[in-house]
Amino acid sequence: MVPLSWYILLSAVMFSIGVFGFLSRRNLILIFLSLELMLNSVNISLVAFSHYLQSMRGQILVFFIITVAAAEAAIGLAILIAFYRNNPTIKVDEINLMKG
Amino acid sequence: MLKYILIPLLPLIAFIINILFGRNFIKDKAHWIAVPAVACSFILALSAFMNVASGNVININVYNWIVSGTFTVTIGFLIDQLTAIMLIVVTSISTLIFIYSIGYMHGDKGYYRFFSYLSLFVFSMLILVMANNFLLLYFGWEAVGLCSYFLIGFWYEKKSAANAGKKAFIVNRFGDFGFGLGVILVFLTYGSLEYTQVFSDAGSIAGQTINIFGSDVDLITLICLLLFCGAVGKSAQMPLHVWLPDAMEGPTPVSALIHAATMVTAGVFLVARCNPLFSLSHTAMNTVAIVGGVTSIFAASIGLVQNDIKRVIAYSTVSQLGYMFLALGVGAYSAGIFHLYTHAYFKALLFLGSGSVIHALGNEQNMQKMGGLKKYMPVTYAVFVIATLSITGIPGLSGFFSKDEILWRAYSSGELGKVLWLLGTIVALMTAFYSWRLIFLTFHGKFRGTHEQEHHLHESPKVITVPLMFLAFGAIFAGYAGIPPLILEHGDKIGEFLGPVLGHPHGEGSHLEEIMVMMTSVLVAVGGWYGAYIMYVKKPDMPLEAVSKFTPLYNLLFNKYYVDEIYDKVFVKPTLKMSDKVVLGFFDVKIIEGIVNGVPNLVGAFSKKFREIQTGMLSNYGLVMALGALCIIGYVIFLK
Amino acid sequence: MENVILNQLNYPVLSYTVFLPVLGALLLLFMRNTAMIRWTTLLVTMATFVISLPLLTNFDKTTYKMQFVERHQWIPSWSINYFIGVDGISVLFVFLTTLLSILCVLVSWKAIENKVKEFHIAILTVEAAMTGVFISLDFFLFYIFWEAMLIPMFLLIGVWGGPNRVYAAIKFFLYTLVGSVLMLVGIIVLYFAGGNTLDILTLGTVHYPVKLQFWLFLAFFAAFAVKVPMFPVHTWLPDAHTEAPTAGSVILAGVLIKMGAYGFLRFSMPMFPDAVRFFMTPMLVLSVIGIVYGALVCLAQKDLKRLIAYSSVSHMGYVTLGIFALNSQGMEGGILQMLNHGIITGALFLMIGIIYERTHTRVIADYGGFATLVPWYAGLFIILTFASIGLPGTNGFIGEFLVLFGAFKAQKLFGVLAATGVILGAGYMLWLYQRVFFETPNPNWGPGHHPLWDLDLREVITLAPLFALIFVIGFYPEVFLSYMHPTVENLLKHINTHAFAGEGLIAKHLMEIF
Amino acid sequence: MDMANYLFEMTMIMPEITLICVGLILLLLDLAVKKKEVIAVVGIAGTLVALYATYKLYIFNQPQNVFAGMFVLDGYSNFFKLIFYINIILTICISLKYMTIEKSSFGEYYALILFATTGMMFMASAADLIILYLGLELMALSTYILAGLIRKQPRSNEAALKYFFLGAFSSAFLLYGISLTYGMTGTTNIKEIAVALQSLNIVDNPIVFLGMIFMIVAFGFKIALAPFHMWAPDVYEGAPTSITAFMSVGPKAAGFAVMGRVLFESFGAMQLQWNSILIPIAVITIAVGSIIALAQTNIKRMLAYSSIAHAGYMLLGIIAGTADGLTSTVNYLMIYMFMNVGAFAVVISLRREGFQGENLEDYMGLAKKHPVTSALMLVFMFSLTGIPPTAGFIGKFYVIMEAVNSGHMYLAIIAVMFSVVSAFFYLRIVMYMYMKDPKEEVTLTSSSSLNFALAVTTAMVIILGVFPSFLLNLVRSSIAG
Amino acid sequence: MSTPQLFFAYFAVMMTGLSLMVVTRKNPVHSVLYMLILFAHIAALYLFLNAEFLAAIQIIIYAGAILVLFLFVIMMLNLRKEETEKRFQKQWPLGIGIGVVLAVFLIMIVGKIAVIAPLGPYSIDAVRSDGHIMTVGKVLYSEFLLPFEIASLILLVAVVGAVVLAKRKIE
Repeated sequence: MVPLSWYILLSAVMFSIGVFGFLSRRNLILIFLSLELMLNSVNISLVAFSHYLQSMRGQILVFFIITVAAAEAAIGLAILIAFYRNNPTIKVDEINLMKG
Repeated sequence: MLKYILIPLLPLIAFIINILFGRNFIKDKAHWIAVPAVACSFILALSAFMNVASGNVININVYNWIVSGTFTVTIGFLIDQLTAIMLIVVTSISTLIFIYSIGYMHGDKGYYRFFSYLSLFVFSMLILVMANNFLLLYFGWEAVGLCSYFLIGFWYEKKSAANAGKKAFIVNRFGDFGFGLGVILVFLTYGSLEYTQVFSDAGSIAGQTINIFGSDVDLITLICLLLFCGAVGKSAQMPLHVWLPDAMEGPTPVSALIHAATMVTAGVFLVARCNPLFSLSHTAMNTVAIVGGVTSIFAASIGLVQNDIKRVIAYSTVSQLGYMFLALGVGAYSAGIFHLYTHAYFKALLFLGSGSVIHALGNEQNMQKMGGLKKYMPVTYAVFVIATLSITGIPGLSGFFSKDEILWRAYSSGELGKVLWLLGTIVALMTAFYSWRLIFLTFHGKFRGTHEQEHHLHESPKVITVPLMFLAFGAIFAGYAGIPPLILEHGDKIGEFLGPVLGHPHGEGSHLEEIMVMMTSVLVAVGGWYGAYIMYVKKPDMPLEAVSKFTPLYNLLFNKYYVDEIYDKVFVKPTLKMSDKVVLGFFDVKIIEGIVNGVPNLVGAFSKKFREIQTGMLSNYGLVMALGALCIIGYVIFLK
Repeated sequence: MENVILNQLNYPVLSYTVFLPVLGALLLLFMRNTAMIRWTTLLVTMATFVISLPLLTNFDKTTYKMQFVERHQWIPSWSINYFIGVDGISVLFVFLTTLLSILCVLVSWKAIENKVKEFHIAILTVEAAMTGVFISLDFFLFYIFWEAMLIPMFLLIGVWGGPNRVYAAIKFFLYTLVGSVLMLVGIIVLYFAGGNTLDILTLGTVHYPVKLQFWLFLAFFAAFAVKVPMFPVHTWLPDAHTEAPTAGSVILAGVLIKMGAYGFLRFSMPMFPDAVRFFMTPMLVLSVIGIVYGALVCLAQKDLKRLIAYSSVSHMGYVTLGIFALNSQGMEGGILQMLNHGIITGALFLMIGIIYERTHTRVIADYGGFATLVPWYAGLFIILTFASIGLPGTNGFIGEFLVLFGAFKAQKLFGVLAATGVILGAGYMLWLYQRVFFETPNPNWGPGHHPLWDLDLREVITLAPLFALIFVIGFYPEVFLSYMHPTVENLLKHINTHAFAGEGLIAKHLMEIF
Repeated sequence: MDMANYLFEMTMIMPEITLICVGLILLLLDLAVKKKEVIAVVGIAGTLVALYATYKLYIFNQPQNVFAGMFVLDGYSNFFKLIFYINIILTICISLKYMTIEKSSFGEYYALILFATTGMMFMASAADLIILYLGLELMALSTYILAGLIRKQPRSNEAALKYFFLGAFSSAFLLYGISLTYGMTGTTNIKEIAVALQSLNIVDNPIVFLGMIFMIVAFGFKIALAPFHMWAPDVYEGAPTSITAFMSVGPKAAGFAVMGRVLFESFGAMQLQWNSILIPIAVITIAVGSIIALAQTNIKRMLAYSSIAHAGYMLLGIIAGTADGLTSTVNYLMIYMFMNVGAFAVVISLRREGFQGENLEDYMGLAKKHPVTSALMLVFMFSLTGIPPTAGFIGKFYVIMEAVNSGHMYLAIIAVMFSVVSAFFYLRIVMYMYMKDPKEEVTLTSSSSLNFALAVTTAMVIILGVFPSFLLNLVRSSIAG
Repeated sequence: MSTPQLFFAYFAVMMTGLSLMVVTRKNPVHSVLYMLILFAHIAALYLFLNAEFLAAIQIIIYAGAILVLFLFVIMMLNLRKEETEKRFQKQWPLGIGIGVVLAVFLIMIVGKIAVIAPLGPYSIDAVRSDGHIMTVGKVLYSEFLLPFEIASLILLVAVVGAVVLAKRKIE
């Protein structure tokens, strides 16, 4: 048997990589991808918990997370496009119209 | 009872009427209000005197003034022998000077103001002498100071006058500072401020000490010295004498009334009034005597070389006041009061006489620019001579009796007394010298003023000369109230009269000694005259030679021992400088305001710095969030 | 309710006094005509004054108890009540407040020309709030009034003030706010320590642990000392006084800064008797420093209003000195001195406002010889000068003497040091008077240059009540002293019996704290 | 599941259903009706219906758990719903004219406000972390869109973008936290978590703690607690002003609702632990909000920082950790809504065609021309400062009282000291309005709905300041009962 | 090491590697493609954990819908010059630092995690007997009805939002 902790550790590492991506990339789309990576890492841990706890809740939550992720993607990319129309850049370090 | 209350009240009413309506309605009729008021006061005072003379002591409480906890003080009047004499002195001289002022102040644009202030002064002075408790005394004390301020600065458009008024008030405040504390200490000690109670309990605290600033001080001595502080200020004793010569900026009647006859003697009155307390403390008594003695010689020496006619008289006043304190200090209270009484007349006379001169010369006060006035102003000259004879102590005139009394008392009161007597005798010599010098410079020789002045020279009008004559009468005969027992058994009427209040001091010493003292003083009086005569009539060049010979000494005296300059350098300037540069400029502006403004500025600077964290880049925001989360995890899970 | 006397009049006199001005302010909202606004405000303030007079006439001077008390439930969940009443101390300040408000309206008659409506609304609300502070018997209510006052005051200074008004207004606001918020925390702590109540009278009977008393005293000190203002937190005052319009200065000097001292009397004394006894010496030290410091700074001032402002620091030093002497003379003197200062300095600011309207300068050097130019004005000013110096016969003397007496009785050293302020006081006031009124008239003024005119009727009427009070108190202080006797005696008894006593105990607690 | 029970459960979510239906109606109505006023009125009417439904549901004394324990209807949630309703109404009132000026008055705008609010209501009623998450996402997604609704304006785009990315980032943290909690306790039900913590004896378990921390991070993001506040100023500045007002109240309140519920009900046993996190957070939040606001020149941005600081004050009630503490927080929220929306209403009234009216300088001399508006702004500013007799004081008084009561004296002192700092920037507005001369003529845009909102907020700020008893009783009975 | 463990090891290594590839590639399209592979692995892992339904929707929704949307946007924005510019921001070292520290923290805390809560009724056998989809369905439409409804609402909002924000015509 694979111990539960292995899954959780995998999830933790992927989460950290996602965080790294979110903080380091310049391209907004890649930042978005990093976010998805974080969500997926959570999903992995949830499914693993669900499996080991013999409970359905985790998997249901994953289901909802995927749903929300889809909605998020739609809205996020829509925002991105709306933004891109006015400011033709998606470099995160060029987006600082408002600061201070 | 009402009539006693009216004594001070009448002048007050006169004041109120004049000050409110004087400007627009009464104008140059102001004396019609003031003179009758003060004259009535005089009459009422006489009746009070009669009443007292018949053995009654009047003590009335009008109403409770301040009540706070156990502290109660009333508005109340005590008319005993001492007060009665003071009443007579004050009201009589006031009346005369009021009348004199009608002529002297005629045409001044502040005529109504002058009379209202003068009335207010009389009111205050009467409150001062009539009070039956220390606080009301203090009231009068301050109020006369106020009037003095107004009257010195009467011609306020003159900077020197304004300055002098202010100086007088502030210097007096130094004395009052001690006086006020003394009053407080009296209450704390005796539980009352009423004279009768305090004096009857006076002895009960003999020998008690009080811990003040860490050292034990004899309580009664402390009280006396504090009270004496007030006296020093008001009576212009060293070291607070500096205001009085400057006070001559005021109109001459003011100098006569306030700065010669009445107000300045308040200190003497105070010490005499508190004699039951002072008698308990040798230290205090000696202090009084020494201060008096030193002041008298100090002031007299300055008077020797002054050229301003009023200033000479002013220094003479200071010197004579010193005499009175000397008397008080050796326990001769009645002698002090006696001298106060006689001095009031001859000194007022001197001042008014000089006023007459100044008036005639168109406000010239420098004696070097006078001379030979004898023939133009015979009446003035005559009264001047009378006053001078009196002050120098020529037998037969008032001054002789009181002065002799003081000298004898001093001589007969122990070793310190002998020293003081010597001092007093020297002062008498000086007094004679400068008094005669004044007369010779002013009335003898040739006129040294301008032609125009000479053209206008004339004797003063009746309204001025008549009061002079009355005063001259006083200057001659007032002294007969206190003929020494040596000369006339029971001649010392005034001493006996004051006995119930001031006690009956008896010096030790033989008749022979007494006669010797008397002869000495007569001798020095004549000696002074002779000296002055030689120097200013016979050999008019001599003074200049003397000056060139003793230049440093002359300068020292002429500049009044540089006391004013020293005070200015040591107290006034540093205080002003400190308040401006240190307290305000450094402490208030730099330190306190620095902190007050510095903290907000610091916060503002923080604000400017911290807002830079907000870079506008969302990754930075995410970074801060993640960092925050990490810190929390690290802090709570790993550190705790 | 055994320690209060309910309102015996058939109308809620205190509520009327507080809320009539508020009502007036609301009324003003709907007015446009400036003359009407002025008259309405004047009438409202006068009506308030008249309404408040029964407080003095019907006052029972034989008891220390709260009188004219009204009590209604307000916020039951915090057991907070609308609880108001006056005792022998506060009744005097209600009188002073309502009186000065009238004068403030009068003196602003011509001086205020822009935003007239807002100005009068501010005056009325500040009057209401100040009255409220003095009559509140519930801490919450008190704090509301205490803080609410800041808003109109802030505007008064900041909108109608002098050239540097904005700085002054903000400084005033923040300065006082710092103190007040600390007091707020103190109030909340008291709420829990005193058994979940904010009733001032009840809180005054609770025995708090000594340690708690210390901290609470300090928290309250923060608020009150700033308001008084005591050295070294006085620096808002010169700016605020100087920049405020005349009415604002009068309110500030007349009433507002009394609240600090009032706070000490009403709260610190009964609630923290041990702390009060412990902090007595430090408080006396600060007071004496305030007296001398304020006076010295006055000597260096070149600005008329600033000088008077600093003289307030000095005079308020006497107030706190007297209060913390902890004996009846000192305390009564302190209270009387508060009134006196309100009257004298209030009048001084009125006077300065009056002359400022003519000259538009506050620099002392620009004046000179005004006794010749405006003699009546000069005459009245000299009265104030001497009242301020504390000349017998004026009210200033009574207060100052009692304070010095009390201080000397309590601790001789402080009595002596404080008395030096008397000398300095004479120095700066007389020097000021000389520079403004004496010597030859400054050529800037007078016919042909800048016309000056003497007091007119409105101004005389404005000033008259204050001058009357100066002499009334000077010659017969019992008029006001008699109100405070029982209250002060009771307060002192309370401090003496309620304190845990034992210096050793205090010292022990102190060791624990530090 | 029988029908009756099903109907009962549906009744319980009637307010939410109402809002959703109204939202849908608005979407459809937008196609048919040109006048946006109609849509606004329908939206408000729908909100009132929902309010009525909530009012009707107040009859239950006991908390009602429905949908398999996923949804709870209790006084706590009902009170939050009350806040949300008022927030909707006020927001719509201040939006109407403003969104027209911004040329973004879409029907969807109103619908999205309703949807976002529905999300908040689900959050307030969430008895399960799943509902909590979904409600939060519903709210968040709607507000992302709302923030970016002025599509032509780069600032609005950028606001939406930042809000979206950071929001999603924080959601990931939330999910990670939920997953850990789920893994340790085997449940996502809020009540059952508390039971499991006790029964499994894992109160001190670091994994549970970690899960909780991640959740606090996410909640902190929604509430804008430092250091998770960074988005707030930018988003508040860029979003349409009406939405800024909406966001500064709604999501914040919802965040507090879930935070209060999760911390008190799930992690009640771990109060010491979460307090050790929240106390420094509260201090930093208050400090950052108050200090950085000083340097701002844009009023929306300044109010954003002010809202951060206020979040810190509200947190004090949670830190107190008692029902009273929670009450104080909720009370503060209610009051904060009125004063904050009121302030934003004034800000909005300065906006007109071709003039942003967001700079502090624009307020110079406002009192000269517009005394009434200035007076109202003055009231709001003093209320935000916490000066009596305004409601802001009552709010602050209560939280500080609870902080003191729970023994956090130093927190109380820090809080009041920073309220002095904050006074400075609120005062600056007043100063600009009353004590400066106008630089240029400012004409105000006003409309009856905006005036209505101003009137209501002002009235409430003053009434609640003077007679807070009604509100206090309501909050108390809601939360205790 | 048992076979499942070996399997897991493979997945772990691959997924970590793929994740790193996703976040480090210069070309976004490459990243998306790496992501695609990652998702396939995740789906496989779900299968491994007996979550067939989730594996399916992972592929269908995540890979099929969401990633395609990403690709679509990348194409639409036509980010050519992307490849010539820096891929990381200035703060990337901090990013790495935080990522590493976070990973270390998480590993230290959750490293020893084990199931301690009582087990639920959905054992592998129980799920197998009904089939995973059916089991999920049953739970979803009874116990998790309300969340399901809310999720639908979220999708609605997404649709509305996407339209409002991205539609061409303004005014």
